[in-house]
Formats: sequence, C-alpha cells, structure tokens
Amino acid sequence: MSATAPAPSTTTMTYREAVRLALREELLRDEDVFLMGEEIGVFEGSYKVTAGLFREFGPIRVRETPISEEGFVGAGIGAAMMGLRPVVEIMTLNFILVAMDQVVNHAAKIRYMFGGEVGCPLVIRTPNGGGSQLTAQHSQSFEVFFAHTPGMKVVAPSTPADAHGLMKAAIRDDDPILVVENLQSYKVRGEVPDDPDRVVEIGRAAVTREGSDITLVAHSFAATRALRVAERLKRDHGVDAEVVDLRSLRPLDTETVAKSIQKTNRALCVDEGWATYGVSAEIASRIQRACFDDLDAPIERVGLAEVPMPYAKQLERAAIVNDDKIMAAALSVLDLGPDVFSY
Amino acid sequence: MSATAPAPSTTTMTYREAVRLALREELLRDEDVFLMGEEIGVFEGSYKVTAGLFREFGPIRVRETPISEEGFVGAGIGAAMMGLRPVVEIMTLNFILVAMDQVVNHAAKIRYMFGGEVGCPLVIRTPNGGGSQLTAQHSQSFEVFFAHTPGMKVVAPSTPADAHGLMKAAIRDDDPILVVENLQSYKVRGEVPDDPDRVVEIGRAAVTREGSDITLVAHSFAATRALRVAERLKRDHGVDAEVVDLRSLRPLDTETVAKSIQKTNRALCVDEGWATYGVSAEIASRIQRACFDDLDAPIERVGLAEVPMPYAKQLERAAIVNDDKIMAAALSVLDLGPDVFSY
Amino acid sequence: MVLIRLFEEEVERQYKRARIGGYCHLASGQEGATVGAVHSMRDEDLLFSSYRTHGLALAKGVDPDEVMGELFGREGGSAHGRGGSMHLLDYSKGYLGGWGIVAGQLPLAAGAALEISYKDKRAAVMCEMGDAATNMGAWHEALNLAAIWDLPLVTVVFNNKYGMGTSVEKASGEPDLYKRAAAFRMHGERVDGQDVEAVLEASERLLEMAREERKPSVLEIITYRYRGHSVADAGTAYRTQEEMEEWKKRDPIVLFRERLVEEGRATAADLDAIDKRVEERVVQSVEAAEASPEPPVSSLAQHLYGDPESAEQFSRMGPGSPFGERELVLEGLGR
Amino acid sequence: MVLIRLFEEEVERQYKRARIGGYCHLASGQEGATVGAVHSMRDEDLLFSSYRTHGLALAKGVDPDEVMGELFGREGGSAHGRGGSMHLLDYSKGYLGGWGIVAGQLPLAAGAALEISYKDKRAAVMCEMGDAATNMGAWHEALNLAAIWDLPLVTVVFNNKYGMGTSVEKASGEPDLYKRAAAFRMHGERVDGQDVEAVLEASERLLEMAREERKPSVLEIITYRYRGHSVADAGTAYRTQEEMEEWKKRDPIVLFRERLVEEGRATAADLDAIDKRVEERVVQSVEAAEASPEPPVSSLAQHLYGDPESAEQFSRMGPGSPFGERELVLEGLGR
Ligand SMILES: Cc1ncc(C[n+]2csc(CCOP(=O)(O)OP(=O)(O)O)c2C)c(N)n1
Ligand SMILES: Cc1ncc(C[n+]2csc(CCOP(=O)(O)OP(=O)(O)O)c2C)c(N)n1
Ligand SMILES: [Mg+2]
Ligand SMILES: [Mg+2]
Repeated sequence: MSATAPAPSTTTMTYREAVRLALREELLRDEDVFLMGEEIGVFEGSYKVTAGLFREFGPIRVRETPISEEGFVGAGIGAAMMGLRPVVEIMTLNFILVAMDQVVNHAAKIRYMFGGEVGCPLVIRTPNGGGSQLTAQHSQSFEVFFAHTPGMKVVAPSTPADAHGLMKAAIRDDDPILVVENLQSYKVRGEVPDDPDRVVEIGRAAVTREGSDITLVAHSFAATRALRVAERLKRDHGVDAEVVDLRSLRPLDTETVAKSIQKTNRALCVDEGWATYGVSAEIASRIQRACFDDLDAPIERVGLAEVPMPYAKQLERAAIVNDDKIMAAALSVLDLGPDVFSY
Repeated sequence: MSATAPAPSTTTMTYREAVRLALREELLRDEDVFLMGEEIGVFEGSYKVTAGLFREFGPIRVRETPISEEGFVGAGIGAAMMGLRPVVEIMTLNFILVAMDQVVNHAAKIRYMFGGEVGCPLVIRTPNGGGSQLTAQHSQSFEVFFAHTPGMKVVAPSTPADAHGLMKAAIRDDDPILVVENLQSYKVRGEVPDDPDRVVEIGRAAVTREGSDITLVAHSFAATRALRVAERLKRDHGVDAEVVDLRSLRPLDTETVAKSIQKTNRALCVDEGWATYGVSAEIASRIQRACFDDLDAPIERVGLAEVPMPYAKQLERAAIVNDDKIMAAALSVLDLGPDVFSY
Repeated sequence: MVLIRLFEEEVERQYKRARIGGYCHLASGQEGATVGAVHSMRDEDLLFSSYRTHGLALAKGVDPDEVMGELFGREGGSAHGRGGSMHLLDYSKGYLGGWGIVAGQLPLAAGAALEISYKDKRAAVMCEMGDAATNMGAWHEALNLAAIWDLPLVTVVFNNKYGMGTSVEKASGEPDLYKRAAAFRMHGERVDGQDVEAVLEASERLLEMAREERKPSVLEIITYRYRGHSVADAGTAYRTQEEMEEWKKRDPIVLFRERLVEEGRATAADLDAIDKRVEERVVQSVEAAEASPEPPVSSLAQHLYGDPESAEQFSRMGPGSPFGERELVLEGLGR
Repeated sequence: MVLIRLFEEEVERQYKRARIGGYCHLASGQEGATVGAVHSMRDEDLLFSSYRTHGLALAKGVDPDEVMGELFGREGGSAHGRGGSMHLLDYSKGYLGGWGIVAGQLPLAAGAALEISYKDKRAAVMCEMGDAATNMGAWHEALNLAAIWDLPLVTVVFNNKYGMGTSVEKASGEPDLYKRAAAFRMHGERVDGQDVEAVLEASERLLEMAREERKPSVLEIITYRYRGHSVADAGTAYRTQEEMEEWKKRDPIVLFRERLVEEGRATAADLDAIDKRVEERVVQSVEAAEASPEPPVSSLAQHLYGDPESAEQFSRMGPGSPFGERELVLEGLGR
C-alpha cells in the first residue's frame, strides 16, 4: 500500500452483518446475482444472515426453496451454466451431503469436462461447526471433502472483513466456490472497510499476528481461537506466536505458511474438524516438505475428537477444539508444557 | 505361525474371483448375509463380480435394486440396524455420492449417536479407479471422504488373498465398512488360501516386500504398482525398496508404516487419487511426526493430476499414476534421479 | 395425549433454564396425530421418526424418565446422553430413533421393513415424517423401493402445514400430499389429525394391510403445531394470529375430552384424575433425570465402534488419534 | 434419423478398432424418439441429456465432425477431447451436455429453465433421460421445483423398457412413467416413439406450453434400443430374441420411410439419395476427426478454472501440485 493513500474508513460490524452486507452489495451491483435457499426469505434465514434482503429485493432475487438440496443446488449449477450468478445457501454444512453428487460430480467437473466451453460461476455458502449441543448430524466441519475436489474452490474466512471481501470475490469468480461460514463466527465483531469495490483475493493466506516462536495455522473459527491463544501465550509465557489464517483451502497458499514456519521453526495446525484425513493433514504434509530443514519439532495437529458429536454438555466440551486445548498443544510443541501428544 | 503347522493349500485366482468366493462363502455361512445392488442378479454384476450367485442363492439373498443408491444404501442401513448383514454393491465408487448422506450422516453415526444401543453391520463394496477413458464422472478415488469419517471403517485390499480375507472380515464386523475394490485390480491374479474360516484382520497394514533403502506406502491398485516398481528399482538400480500395503485406511496402521520408515529413512506415498487433502496427506503428516529424527529426505507423494479425469487417451495417461511416474518419483526421493518434485 | 402435552410444557421450562440444550422441537397441537398413529402399533411393530420425537417416543412406550434423562444429557437417557432431543431411541420398545436429516429416516425405515419381509415376520414399520420431507429425493426412492418390494411400511406424513416457515402450498407441486403415493401405485389417504380416533382407525387399518398383505401405504395426517419450528422460533413470521387461534379451537385433547364425556365414556372427574397422575409422572421424570449421572468424559470414545477389538486396533493408530485419546489427555481444560 | 443410425454404426466400427474408448452407449432403434423430440426445438431452446448422447447431439444440430472428433478424443471435438461419448456439448447450439450420473442432469435442466424465467426469455428447456432415471431422488426434486416455480421445462423420458438389464416393471412402482408427473400436479403423457411424427407433434405442443404458459410437463416416449446397454453389453441376458425381433419390425426409420412413400411425400429415390449423402457425411466426419490434432499433454491443466489469474494462484500452491505440474514433469513416461 502506498504511504500517501488515505486510511480507508471502516465500520465495526459482526461477521453475520459482514456477510449480509456483501450479499446486498453484490445484489445491487449485478442483476445476475440472486440468492436461493431454505427459509432465506420471509423467515430471514435460519441464522438471520439474509435478514431484510427479501423485503428489499423480492422473491425473484431472494428465492425461497423447499427442502430439496439436491434439486436446488443442481438448479443453481444449471442457472450458473447459463450465466447467472446464484448464491445458494445450505442451512448448515451438514445438509450438503444430500447434494454431494451435484457439487462433486457436476459443478466441479463442468468446465474441465466440457473442454472450457462452459463454466459454473456458483457460490454455495453455508456455516459449519459445532459447540451448541447440536449433536452428531448437525455439528460437522467436513469442508475438506470439497477442498479435495479439483474444480472446486473453497474459502473459509474468520474475520468480518474477510467474510465480506471473500464473499464478494466468490460471487464475482467464474468457478464454483464453497464459502464456509461458521456458527460461532457469526457473532465475532471486527472492522470492515467502507468500500463496495473491495474484494479479498481468493487463494491467499493472511498472517494475522506476527511472531517468531511458533506458527499456529488455522482457518474459520479456529483462526479466531488461534489469535486469542497467541495473546495468552504472550501474556502468560512470553511466547511470540505467529498466526496464519489460511482463509482459502483450495487454492491453498502453502508459500505463506511455509515462509512463516521457516522463521518460527515450529508449527501447530488447528482445525475444528476431525484431524485424520482432515485439512491439517494436508498442511502438515506440505510443511514437512517445504520446511524439511527448518523444523525444530514435529508439526502437531489439534482437531475435533474423532467421534460423532455427542450431546451431553461435558462430552461435547471434551470433544471440540477450544482455547485451552490449543494452548496446551502449543506449549507442548514449544517444549514448555507437558507432552499432550504422547498418546 | 507355528513351525509345525502344515503349509495351507492355496488356489490361484483373480481378485474378482476372490471377492466372489468371499461373498459366496459368507452367504453359505450366515443366513443373515445378503447382497443388494444394481444389476447384481440376472446381469451378474456390471463387472461380473457376483456372477453365478443369483442363480445359486435366488432373488432374496441376491437382491436386484433399481437405480436408487440413496434408497437402497439407506435400506441396507435399516436392515443392518435390525441385525441383518447386508452387502451393498455400488456399481462404481462415483455413484456413492448420491448416497453420501446415508453413509456419512446415518450409517457412521448410528452406534455412537444412540449411545451404543444399536449398531450397523453394513458392508458397502464398490470399485474405484480410472484408466480406461471413463472420464470425469466415472474415474474417481475419493475413498478419503469415508476414511475421514469417524464411525466408518475403510479397507482397500490390493491382492486376491486380502480381497478375500478382508471382505469376510468386513461382513463379520459389527460396524459400517466401505470395501474399496478397484477396476484394474479385478484381473490381478494371486494365491488365496483354501480356508473358508480365514479372515484378514481389519486395521493392519502389510509389508509386502522387505527392503532397506526406501519405503513405498500405498493401497489398492497403487500397492500392486508399488511392488512392480520395487522390482524394477532392484533390477535397474540395485535399490531395495520396502513396500507397505496399507490395506486399511480407517483404522490406519501407522505403526507398521513408521517402523518401516525408521529402517529405510525415506518414504514415497503413492495414491491413485488426488494427493491434495488425499490419503497420502494423512500418511505423510503422521510419518513426519513418528519418524521426525529418522528421515533423510522429505516424504514425497505421487497422485492423480489434480483435474477431473480427461477423456483423450494421452491426457488420461498423463493424468493417472503409473509405474514410470512412481519409478521416477522414487529415484528422486533416493537422490538417484532428477528432482521431479521441484514444481 | 395429556402426558405428551404436559411433558413438553415441562421440557420447554427446562430448556429455558438451560437444563436442556441443542435443538428442541415441540409438537403441542399434534398430539392427536401422534397418539392416533402410534397407539395402533403392536409391540413388534417398529417406529422411525424425524427429530420431533418426544411425543412419538412416549406414545411408543419409551419410559418418560429415559426421555427426560436424554434431554438432560444423562447416562439414564434413552441414548445415554449422546443423542439429545432429536435422537431418542429405544430398541426394546421398537422405537428406532429420531433422526435429524429431513427424510433421511425413510430409507432406513424401508430397510427395517425389508428385514421383516426377509425374516417373514408378522410385523410392520411405521415411519413418521413432516410435510416438507415429501419434497426430498429420499422420499421418492424409499417409497418406490417399498412399492416394488412389497414392504410392510406405513409412511405417516404429519402435515402441520409448514416446514419451518414454508407452507405446503409453496413447497409442494402436489399439496395434497397423500396423492403423491400414486407415483408408486401405492395406497394413500388423508385423515384429520385433531380427531385422535379417526387417526387410530386409519393407522390401524393401514398397519394391518402392511402386516398381513405386505402392502405399503401413505397416511397423511392433517394437524398443526402451536409453537414455533423449534424453541428458537417464535413461529409468527410466516402465519397469522387468526390461523393459530382457529387451530387451537380444534385442540385434539379438548375435542377428545369433550367426546368422551359427551358419549358417557368417561366422567370429567375420571379425566381430571388422569391429568393429575400425568402431572406427577412428569415431575417424577425430571427428578429421575436429575438423579441420573452425567456421562463421564472418560467415556468420550465409547460406542464409536462395536467390536471389543477395536479399542486395541485404534490405539495402534497413534498420531491423529482417531479414537479421541488426545482429547482425553486434555480433559478438564474445557473452556 | 438415418444420419444417426449410420453415424452410430460407424461409431461401433471405430470403437472396435479402438479409435474410440471409454463407455459408448448406442441408441439404434431410438431414432424416432430422438428426432421427434429434438426437431421440434427452436434454436433458443436448450437440451440436456443423459450419456446416450450421439443422436441427441446430432439432432440438435451439433456438427457431426465435432461429435466424431470428440469420440476420437481430438481438439476438434465438441469438448476438445476432454469429455468423450458421454459428455458431448455445444453451447452455441443449445446442447447443454451429455451427463453420466443417472438423473444428475435433471436439476441442472431445471436451473437452465430458471434462467429463462429469470430473464423472461421466450424459450424452453428439454431434458432427456432414461426410464430408470425416474427412480432417482433427483427426478423428484427437480420436477417438484419445476412445478412450484412454473419453469419452462419438458422432461422427456426415453422409455426403452430397460435400465441396463432391469425392466421398468421391476424397477418402478408406477411403470406408466408419465403418470408420475401427477406427484407434482404436472401434465404427463405418453407417445409411441417409433412414430417420429407422433413424437414431433407431442414435443412441439409441450415445448410451446412451456415457452408460452410456463407449464412444465413430462413426455414419456416408448421406444427400444436394439443394442446392449453399452458396447460392452451383448444385451441378451435379460430379454428374449423374440422381443427384440418384435421391436425391429417397428423400426422408426423403416416406418417413416414407408409412410413418406405411401403418402407420396417422397419417392424411394429421393430417400435413397438422402441415405447416400448421409453415408458420405459420416465418412467425412471420420476423416475430419482423424485430421484433428490430439490435445497436447501440456494442456492437461487447462480449463480447470476459468479466471486467467488462477494459473498464478495455483502455482503458488507448491507441494501437492493441485495444478498437475508434477505430472507434466513426468510427461512421456506413460506406461
Ligand atoms: C436435508 C435437511 N435440510 C434442512 C434441514 C433443516 N430443517 C430441519 S427441520 C426443517 C423443516 C422440516 O419441516 P417438516 O418436514 O414439515 O417437519 P416439521 O418440522 O413441520 O415437523 C428443516 C428445513 C434438515 N434437517 N435436513
Ligand atoms: C447414479 C448412478 N447409478 C448408476 C449408474 C450406472 N448406470 C449408467 S446407465 C444405467 C442405466 C440407466 O438406464 P435408463 O435410465 O433406463 O437409460 P438407458 O440406458 O436405457 O438409456 C446405469 C445403472 C450411473 N451412471 N449413475
Ligand atoms: Mg411440517
Ligand atoms: Mg432405459
């Protein structure tokens, strides 16, 4: 950024409001953009993300659907092939499984399979995550399925500014994108630049805190937790942790992650989802290669206990990733605490 | 095995015949076992795996279904909850996506979500793989989706003996299991012990070739390729490669893999599927940890080009994993050939 | 019906006191549909349902202590505190679970009916679902299988007019939902869910048809939920006050009570006595739930897999800890 | 019809010479259905189909050179050799693709119809599918959406009696497939597919209804495939020789030819001349395919993503090489 540019003005808002603002701005900007999903109209969205938009834009631009995820995700794909820019809400990530074939076997394949003759500028937005006793069928974070699929792009912002900027970039992008929101992130507050033309480039991680002793790598709400833990590490242990917020899972910005670890020589990957065959597996496997000569300790991972989410409060608390677990894991990687990984 | 035990007699057969034999033996052994799937009866199976079984066991034990994967996978789950042991064939792995919700949100959750009050002894068997110009929607290997899911078990045998023994173990197991077969493996020949009581334990990798210079880690048809490449490495370069056939992806036998690499100090993971967020990511990320002080070189991975499978022969050939690519990659890891990973 | 009504009122109170968490879907207004459908079932018949479970579980004979225990997340709950409100289950009572994915339970119910047919048992499966679930692909596939395989399956559509905030008319091309059975040459019919005896008659007949003739069917029960979709929904954004009032005039409990007294089948005093016993039963269920222990954190990994060997298998997995051991090390650090 | 028949006969020859690979689904016997359905479409109407594509593509006006080129896996193919037999597409001609997942194309077709409605265009979408695809959940969801949203969609079911080796009667609870439209209060009708003019009349009328009145519909076309499900299937295990012979007596090409001559609308000589021209056209398409270059291996990663920035984005991904670079390094090592 040039030194003479005026500091852009910003507005403080929640993540939820930032997503809503992005949707509204894009609806205003481009007539081909429309929203589609269950209860996003009169009901204003199950998590109120689309509140007010039905009243403002009406039933064509904000299209309410029956419970038919396979049908309306597919309809989004077909409309996108024809040049519209549908933004399809899946009430929570868990329900996308009934539309899996449409996403993985159709949306992700279209441009390549037809030799570039037709594209699919589709956005699917949906919250993942757990932590409110919603149990096994309603608390998952398997965005890795989509990150594994060539032809898809996957972003998972953690801040209001990124939620706003990446949503806008996704809507303007020519390829199918899964935008992973997060039930816990919705109430996170932050500054969002007052600039309807600002987008955040897809495929770039952000160093959200600089440090020299360890790198915490995370995405979505885990990146928010990682920042909090970094502050605690500083306060309680004088440790300077660097935090890399992946923001985008596909494309994955290995370079930014590797550069950080080449500096800190230690890494902990944090992921709200299951670790095994999860996002952190790819990160760790890339880092061990890119930073082979730089690592002072093995790359460690913290993830959801590898069980379906239990209901009882204390079981759920034991299962999910929380600040204390990340803290203990980081201290372990730093050799400043007990080895929590010797299971 | 005790030294006095007589060498068990064996029969040479194809992988396809070994699967069929396992199914037949289990149908004979347990009346609660039944097969279900598209075209597995009169048509004898799209890949002829079930040939002859409909004639022998009739339409109740070998149940033909309409094209309704979500419906009949779910019916398999419901029947399994009631104590039957359904073996559901999905014609190829690609089609399981329409039943994804039934597998991931239902089968995998049942026992845990209901506090152990009811189980789901279901087998889903299906071939993965590409290599015959079957293109984008028919050439995938995303078994990692299921390996990521707690509650599921996933096995992926490469030899006729394992195909036989693991299928039988899967049918007798009390949990939902995906048995990944492979279109290329079906014609692989090998010895199968003549013992209808033999099962292969789920969750144990096999060292299929001993060596000291590098470990090739693979599953399914890639493990067959790895063995062939190991022989070539010996013949052409005097290199002794050890081959670990994972056989089971969940549970994953990290111990056997780690022990091998602690000996060879070098590792190449081979996977017919996409590498990014794929099976090899988990392997590499576990090895870097378990073998942190043992590795002489970064763990490398070979996978399918990260595109939907193209049709044109030479594009498909360029996309898939083949012996020559594995060879070149292994030499690169061994510092005996050009660096093929410096992309 | 009274037990269900009062039980759910207590559930709402406990929810507001944060003794119950997660999603909580109440069904006041639907008791006629629930009791009418389920009371015609035999012990050997099996019931599958959606996430709106409490009444169905109680009607199928699940112990109120176990239902309340589950809502409290206790070991004494019907799923030992792992499932919560949406995932009650009592295998011994033939209640095969509450399920959270709309229409996801339909294929499972078809599978349970397949088992009955496979074993040639004299029993039937009833599968409860909401009106909106008829728009899911799983409905189509499961019913088609039931039709071509002659499965003893009665699919019961609780048509309470809305799926969350979306009316049946808006969501379904054919809003006379029972007519959708015709796509499978299957018998379908509609009944007034506020008249518990009418429901009872219909469901008894269709269950019998399933059990004896192996003929599957669809029973659409017209009813209404007074409350929002879940405790989190006020339920007023998408429907009018008048509509709600109108429906309350035909409350299934009041209607049945009036009929019983009118026809001399019971006195008001008899019924008051029942109400009183029921009230006590509800209080007792809360006490039982409170007395039941919380599942210990050390049991986090329990019940993931069935066979006793698997613990050993999984302990060999080491890094990545797919059996949750890592989390156990970190136990007590919850925040 | 003759073009399609002869073209596919040539395709089979080329397949046996291994010039064409992968799955290859022929449709001889179904030409009356294909031409009748598609020739009533306007240029601005859109066609989606299953994997049994060749005839549909040709009927919608896709250049035979491009079809044969695609089957040969050449740059000149309609998908530049990336799609093969199942995935022909010509956007400019309104042919929106052959698709390989049974019923997977239905929701897409509904989405294209939604675009027409969104933009208020005077056009319609036709979606071809097989009989067996009516048993998939996607059928149910897509048609329901078309119904409630008044989408200009004509769903055409090519009922050739079998899905692979499974008969319609065995697979579908309601084997009169057009009646399944009633589950969405949608118009459905059935027509004889061996009579190309009857099909033409019906499809023209239904397309018009979609275009002008925004009324979706189902058209079931009764027809037969002479060959197996794909080139790999002999097609004899599940049906009798008599049945096949019976159907061949009502060959759509022969019937139409006879009618034209009988009614004096063409002479045998006219028709022979057409046949000859068509034969030449087929030969020419093979020549064109042979002359077209193979896609270079260096283009392996091309067309994965649309925006020109993505190459740069992906090159930063490094290890794991999601853009296929590693494979390019290994190029030429194919075995
Ligand atoms: C596949 C899927 N999509 C969305 C949801 C979220 N959801 C839960 S209940 C519900 C409404 C269901 O309505 P209906 O079937 O009429 O049952 P009711 O709630 O009225 O009893 C929705 C949209 C879900 N659980 N599953
Ligand atoms: C979801 C799915 N399941 C299975 C298959 C394999 N398969 C391809 S075509 C086919 C038969 C389809 O029959 P029908 O719909 O009648 O069309 P037809 O082949 O007769 O034209 C099957 C089972 C598939 N492609 N997709
Ligand atoms: Mg409802
Ligand atoms: Mg057919």
